[in-house]
Amino acid sequence: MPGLLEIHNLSKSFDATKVINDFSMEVVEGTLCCLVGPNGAGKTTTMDLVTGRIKPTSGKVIFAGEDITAKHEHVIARAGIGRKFQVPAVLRDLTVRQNLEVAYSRQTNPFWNLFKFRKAGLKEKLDEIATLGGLSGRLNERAGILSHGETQWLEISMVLMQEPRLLLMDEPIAGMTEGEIEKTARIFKDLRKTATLIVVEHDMGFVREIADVVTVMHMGSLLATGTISEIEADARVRDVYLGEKEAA
Amino acid sequence: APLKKGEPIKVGLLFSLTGALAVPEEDSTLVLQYAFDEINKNGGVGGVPVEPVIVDAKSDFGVYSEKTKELILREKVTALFGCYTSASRKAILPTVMQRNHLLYYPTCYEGAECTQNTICTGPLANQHSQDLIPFMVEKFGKKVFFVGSNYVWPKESNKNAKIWLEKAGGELVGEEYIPLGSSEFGPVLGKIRDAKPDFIFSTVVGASDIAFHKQFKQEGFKVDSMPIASLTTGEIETRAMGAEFGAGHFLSAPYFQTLDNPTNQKFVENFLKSKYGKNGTTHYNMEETYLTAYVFKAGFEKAAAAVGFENVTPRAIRDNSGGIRVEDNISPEGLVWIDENNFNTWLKPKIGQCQADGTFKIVKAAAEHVKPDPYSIYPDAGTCTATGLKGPDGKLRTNVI
Amino acid sequence: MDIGSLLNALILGVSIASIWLIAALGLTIIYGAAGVINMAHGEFIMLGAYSSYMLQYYFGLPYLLCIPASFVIVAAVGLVLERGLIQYLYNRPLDTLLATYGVSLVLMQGVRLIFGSDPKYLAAPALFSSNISLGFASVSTFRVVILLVTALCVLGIWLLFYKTRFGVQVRAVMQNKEMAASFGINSSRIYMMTFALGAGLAGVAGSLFGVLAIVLPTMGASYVVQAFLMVVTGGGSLAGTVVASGVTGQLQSVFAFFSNDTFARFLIFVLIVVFLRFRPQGLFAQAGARR
Amino acid sequence: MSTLLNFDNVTSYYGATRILKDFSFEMQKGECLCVLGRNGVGKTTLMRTIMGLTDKSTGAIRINGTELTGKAPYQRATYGLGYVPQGRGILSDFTVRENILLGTFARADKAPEIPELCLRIFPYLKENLDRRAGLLSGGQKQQLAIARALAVGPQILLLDEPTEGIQPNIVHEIGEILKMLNKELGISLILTEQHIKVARKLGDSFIMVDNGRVVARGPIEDMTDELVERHMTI
Amino acid sequence: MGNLYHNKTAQWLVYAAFFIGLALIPSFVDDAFLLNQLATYGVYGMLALSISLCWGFGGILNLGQGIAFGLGAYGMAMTMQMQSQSESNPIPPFMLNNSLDALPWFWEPFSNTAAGLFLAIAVPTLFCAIFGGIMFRARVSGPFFAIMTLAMLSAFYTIILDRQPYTGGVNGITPPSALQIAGVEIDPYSSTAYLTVLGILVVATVVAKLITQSSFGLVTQAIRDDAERVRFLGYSVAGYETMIYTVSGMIAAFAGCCLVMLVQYVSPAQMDVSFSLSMVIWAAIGGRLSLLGSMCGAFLIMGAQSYLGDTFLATWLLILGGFFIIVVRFLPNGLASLLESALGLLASKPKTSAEPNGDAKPVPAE
Ligand SMILES: Nc1ncnc2c1ncn2[C@@H]1O[C@H](COP(=O)(O)OP(=O)(O)OP(=O)(O)O)[C@@H](O)[C@H]1O
Ligand SMILES: Nc1ncnc2c1ncn2[C@@H]1O[C@H](COP(=O)(O)OP(=O)(O)OP(=O)(O)O)[C@@H](O)[C@H]1O
Ligand SMILES: [Mg+2]
Ligand SMILES: [Mg+2]
Repeated sequence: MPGLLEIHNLSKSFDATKVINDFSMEVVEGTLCCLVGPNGAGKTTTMDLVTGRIKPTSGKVIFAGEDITAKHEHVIARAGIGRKFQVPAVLRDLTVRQNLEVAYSRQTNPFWNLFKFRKAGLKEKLDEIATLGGLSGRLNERAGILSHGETQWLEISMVLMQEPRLLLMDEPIAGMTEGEIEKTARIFKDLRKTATLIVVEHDMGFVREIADVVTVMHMGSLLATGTISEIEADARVRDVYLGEKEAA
Repeated sequence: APLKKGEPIKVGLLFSLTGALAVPEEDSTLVLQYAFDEINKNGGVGGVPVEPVIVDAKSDFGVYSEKTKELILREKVTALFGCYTSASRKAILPTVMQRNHLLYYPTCYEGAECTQNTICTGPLANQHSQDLIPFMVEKFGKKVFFVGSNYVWPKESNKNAKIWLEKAGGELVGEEYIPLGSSEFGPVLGKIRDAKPDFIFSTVVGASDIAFHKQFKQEGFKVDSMPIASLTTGEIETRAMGAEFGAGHFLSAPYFQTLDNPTNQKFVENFLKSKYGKNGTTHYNMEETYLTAYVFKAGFEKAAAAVGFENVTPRAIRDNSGGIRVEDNISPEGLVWIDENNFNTWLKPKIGQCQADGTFKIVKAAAEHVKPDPYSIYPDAGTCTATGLKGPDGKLRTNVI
Repeated sequence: MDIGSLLNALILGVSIASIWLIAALGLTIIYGAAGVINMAHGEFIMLGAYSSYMLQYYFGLPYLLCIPASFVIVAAVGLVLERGLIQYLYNRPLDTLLATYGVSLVLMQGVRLIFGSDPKYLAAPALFSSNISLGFASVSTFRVVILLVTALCVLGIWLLFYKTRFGVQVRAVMQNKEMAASFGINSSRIYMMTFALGAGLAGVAGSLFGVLAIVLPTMGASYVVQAFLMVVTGGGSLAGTVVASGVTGQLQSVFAFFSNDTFARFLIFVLIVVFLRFRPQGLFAQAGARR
Repeated sequence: MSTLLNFDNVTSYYGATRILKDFSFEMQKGECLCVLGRNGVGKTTLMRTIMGLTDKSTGAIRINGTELTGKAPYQRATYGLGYVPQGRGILSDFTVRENILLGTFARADKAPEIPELCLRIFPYLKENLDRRAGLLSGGQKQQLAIARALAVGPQILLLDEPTEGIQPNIVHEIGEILKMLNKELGISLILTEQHIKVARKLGDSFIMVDNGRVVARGPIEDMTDELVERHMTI
Repeated sequence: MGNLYHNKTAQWLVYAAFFIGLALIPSFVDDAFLLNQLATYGVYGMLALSISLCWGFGGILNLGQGIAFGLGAYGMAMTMQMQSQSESNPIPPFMLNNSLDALPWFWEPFSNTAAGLFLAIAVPTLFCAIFGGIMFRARVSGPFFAIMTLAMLSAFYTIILDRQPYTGGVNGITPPSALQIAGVEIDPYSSTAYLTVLGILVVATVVAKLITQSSFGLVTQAIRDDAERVRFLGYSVAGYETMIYTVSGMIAAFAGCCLVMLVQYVSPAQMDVSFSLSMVIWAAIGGRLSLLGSMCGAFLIMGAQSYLGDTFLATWLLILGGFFIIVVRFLPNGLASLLESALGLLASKPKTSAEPNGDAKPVPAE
């Protein structure tokens, strides 16, 4: 069975520096794949490439059997890829509710949306997600005033509102308390039933908890891939990334 | 509204007191106030004083249009005096015509218009350069370069000038138009340098004109060997550019401050002394505006005599204004009269040369009055008569603008 | 149409460029560093011309001294304006556009009330109304003066912004006021100085334009749009403005040489649109921040 | 040991909203203070209040006895405050070098040089001094933010979740470095951390914040699991 | 609960009351000048509305609204001019004077009134769709788009000025008589003209208001906030931007037509940079985030210009300038925000202050 997302020999250079170097990976539908690697390894850049934010120098990205390499961001998003950014990106001047409403993007055509005043199924979905993200009490707040952790939750909720087939989560738990981390882990594990996830995280405890597969990047290339225990046992990964203490 | 004996006659003064057009138009307002004061002191018009309603058109064509309506419909003025640029005139004419009202338009313009609601006291394109071109050709040589601002009046003026040029045996070596308000004359002066004309014929207006004369000298052109013969560079312009930049150049106009006749001396002296003389000079545009007040007075009185004071309407004034004369003892430029057909003015253009102190020395004055002809270069269009434009096919068209 | 005249056109292009550049220079600093869209820039230029006129007419100051003096006067006006109004608007960039538009009306009408609406005369040394002939090329002395003053100003600003601690502070403040403040930079002082500097440069431009063209309360309006085009096309950086003015000035001169001034303008406007189509961030803009 | 920082009944506002309420605590020289609490309780606001970045604050904040209230942020910075904000606050158009140099503006001696320490700790930065900082990866930016704060030559480092987004082995290293700065160089630390483990390891004392108020404080040993349970789980 | 100002029903009621009030004016006022003047204000209101939609709502600052407005106005002027030409006299006089002896091809369709009116709206709308489409696709935004519209406007201005034989140059086009539709003349001073303009204004407002309340409106707001982010939610940002820019341009084109109907005159001044700037100013003063507020801004400023102007002759610009400064300094969202905060005070104890445009943000993401 081919993967939902396949990355083939992807490379990306900025000026002279090669940031992604012949990187390939494959994510099977319904799994949760953790993408880890040292700072600057190219994880975020890989996400940029998958979501069309930047175009690769060479290589291909295939999603659900379709080549999406040269597509625009919104086309890729419509195809079913949702993304949470590393630096939380929410619509700061809109209220939390509006943020979620916009994210509920069933109809994206500007012309048809002119005549749409109420979105079917929005209310239930919004209530559900807001409760999940702990935002119910703040729905009418302007998103710009949320604290860092709350912003993280809002962005995760937005991705959930999108109901994408593939979720890319760039450091979703940065700045969360331990309790919240557990909750996030639960949510992610639940999501696996209906969607596929790629999660970038440095918190190995979290990775250990959720990952089906772990892929390690280093200097733009694939360093290792396997289950969490295989990875933690890998000397190279310990060397460049985990350090002795973490692995111990 | 019918006029009442004993109540002042309201007239509208529609000029810009602010904005880019304020420079010439503020003077127009001032001189008209002066003129009406003078008229009122001497018994008014038809025995009653004139009350000017002054509005500020703010150099905005939208405001010109709006204020015209306000003056006509709300203030119920008997006549309008206004506008300096053709564009503003065109902006208000639909209203003036629609209400069958009367506009006194007091400055030089391109003609090619035949409405039944205007009276103009400035020179038409055909009057202006008639003497200037032959004079320059004779004095400096055959080759001439035309420079103008990029709009209707300079282009029309130049069409006329070309006719005179051909008659005088001159040769056109270049023709350039500068965007309105532009102050960059480098490229044009470069072309002039290449074309090596004997003199330049300029219809550049406003701030651009001042920049033109300044840069002319700064770029090393010499006034003795290549003077500028202009239709616009008068007393205010030379003062603003500094006499050193104006000195030696030529201007054709019906009026100069230095005109040597008793009426003018009195006019200049009294005006500058009055509270309206704050800008310190008189010039052709001002004097042409001054004349409108007297043309109005004469026209009104003639109309009053014809239909009775109470029944004087703008229409009646206009119908009675053909042939009105402003005599030597009133007109600072000397006798002028209104053409009976096209309601422009018969006048004598004069040529002045700017002196080191910024005043003009009259070097030539037309011997005869020159007939105004708004369609001089479009004979096919027909002739303008009091009732409309009579085409070659004999058909009469009214309100041709 | 020989080589000589084409060469002349090229030289003239440099001159036109320097005129546009000096007009845009103050704006670049104010927009680039403080993010303020200063619609009153044209009126600052006008104030520069009037300051020179006033100093010359009432105090008999020689023209060459009027140039720096205008810098000081207009900078002072800019300072007052910044303290009194602009400092409250820094986090509302588009509002500065409106507020400064109001300021421009006030300045224009204020000057008109004081000095009248008739044009004023600004005298320059006789030397400046001559030209320099270099074989077949010819250029006016005054244009050379403008070029030199412009070059001097650009150099000065470049040194100030890229070679001094002050420059680092300005650039830090312009990127993130809060962070700059957290590291000991008095951002409000920096804004104030920058604004004053920008205004002062407009003053210099004004005293030059007063001699080249005309001194009128409305004179500023004709420069401000052009200046804006230069600054934005340049992407808000000093180098960008220099190149944008340089290229457009040259194009204006060359187009005008081959056709006429009006058409040259039209072409330039169209070219700017086309250019921005392909470089939507202007010249020398850096790639946007990452997420 | 003497009192370095003192909060006396501080209330801090965004617009008209009170975020910190009647905040009081004291911090000794050389101490490492951990600020703990759930999301949105006001930890970041506390840091910003110290720097003077909130809209308004009442009450008294003192450093070495000097009153800070009423002073602008740029003046406060010169009291030896090195700030690592949440979200990092890197100037993206500056190079790495310029970003670090930015820190030196708040130095007491104003020396415009990059302290050797900053680069020693973060070799990546040393190798990439002339890169545009906006292009760095998230973790690299975090490192840069810490280096910049060190360039101030601070008495107190304000660290708002400093290890967020940093790879595990460097997290570990940063922990060591902070310890070193604290114990060897005598730099006091105020640290917000979500990881109780890290807090326990590094901290000398803690304050627990809930809904803008201090709900518990004391030496780190007093931080019971019960406290953590009550104020930090959801 | 909450602020009445944000209550949709209340908003619609206020709009309805406002327009009904305006519609009743002709039954009380019998002053040809006033009706004509008010109708002209209606045109300005339409322009402010279009700016409010595009800038206030869509976040696209358009300094070149004069393009759509001017093209519409020229279209109308050409139509009206051709109405006064006849078989025997097929060419407008200004063309004759410019030595044209045949009607230029692009004037031909305007001989037919219906076609002319259609083109007067269609051409500017199409222009906006194409220009906007190209530019937004290239991701030109913010001040860059503003400057682009400005440059485009200047280009149009220059070329119209220069192509005198076809456009009348600086003098513009002056149709000598009023517009006739199906043989009926619409006297610009009549209540018919007034009501026509008002009718168009009402339709434009309702359409604009509906747009802002639709899903489209929400997405547009999101784009104004952070276009980059919205792309990743699957929306084609360029599509939305082009759409709102085009609708706004279409409203401006209608305004252009109405103006010429009222004043029988068009000139490049309609495409002057300063006029397009004024439109922005009206919207800003009135409150660009509020459609009604923007319209009122236009009424207010143009009214002040007409009625304060001559009382204060020399100082009116000072007053106007000072007024802008004060409004911008103290009322960031224009006069409408005055009402908003007044109603906000009335509303039951606001929990958090609705600080507009919140000045203090938490640590900004770099
Ligand atoms: N636009 C760009 N121009 C130049 N270099 C870039 C650009 N974008 C990213 N880089 C470089 O590419 C490398 C990979 O960056 P990336 O953000 O993908 O790392 P990451 O794996 O997400 O790291 P982290 O865990 O710290 O977030 C970094 O060294 C970064 O500096
Ligand atoms: N500019 C602002 N205006 C109004 N309220 C604000 C503003 N900034 C933050 N807040 C509010 O203040 C509260 C505290 O925020 P703060 O950022 O200090 O939380 P925090 O404890 O740092 O949380 P986290 O762990 O998520 O970073 C939050 O409820 C937040 O919504
Ligand atoms: Mg990353
Ligand atoms: Mg925080």
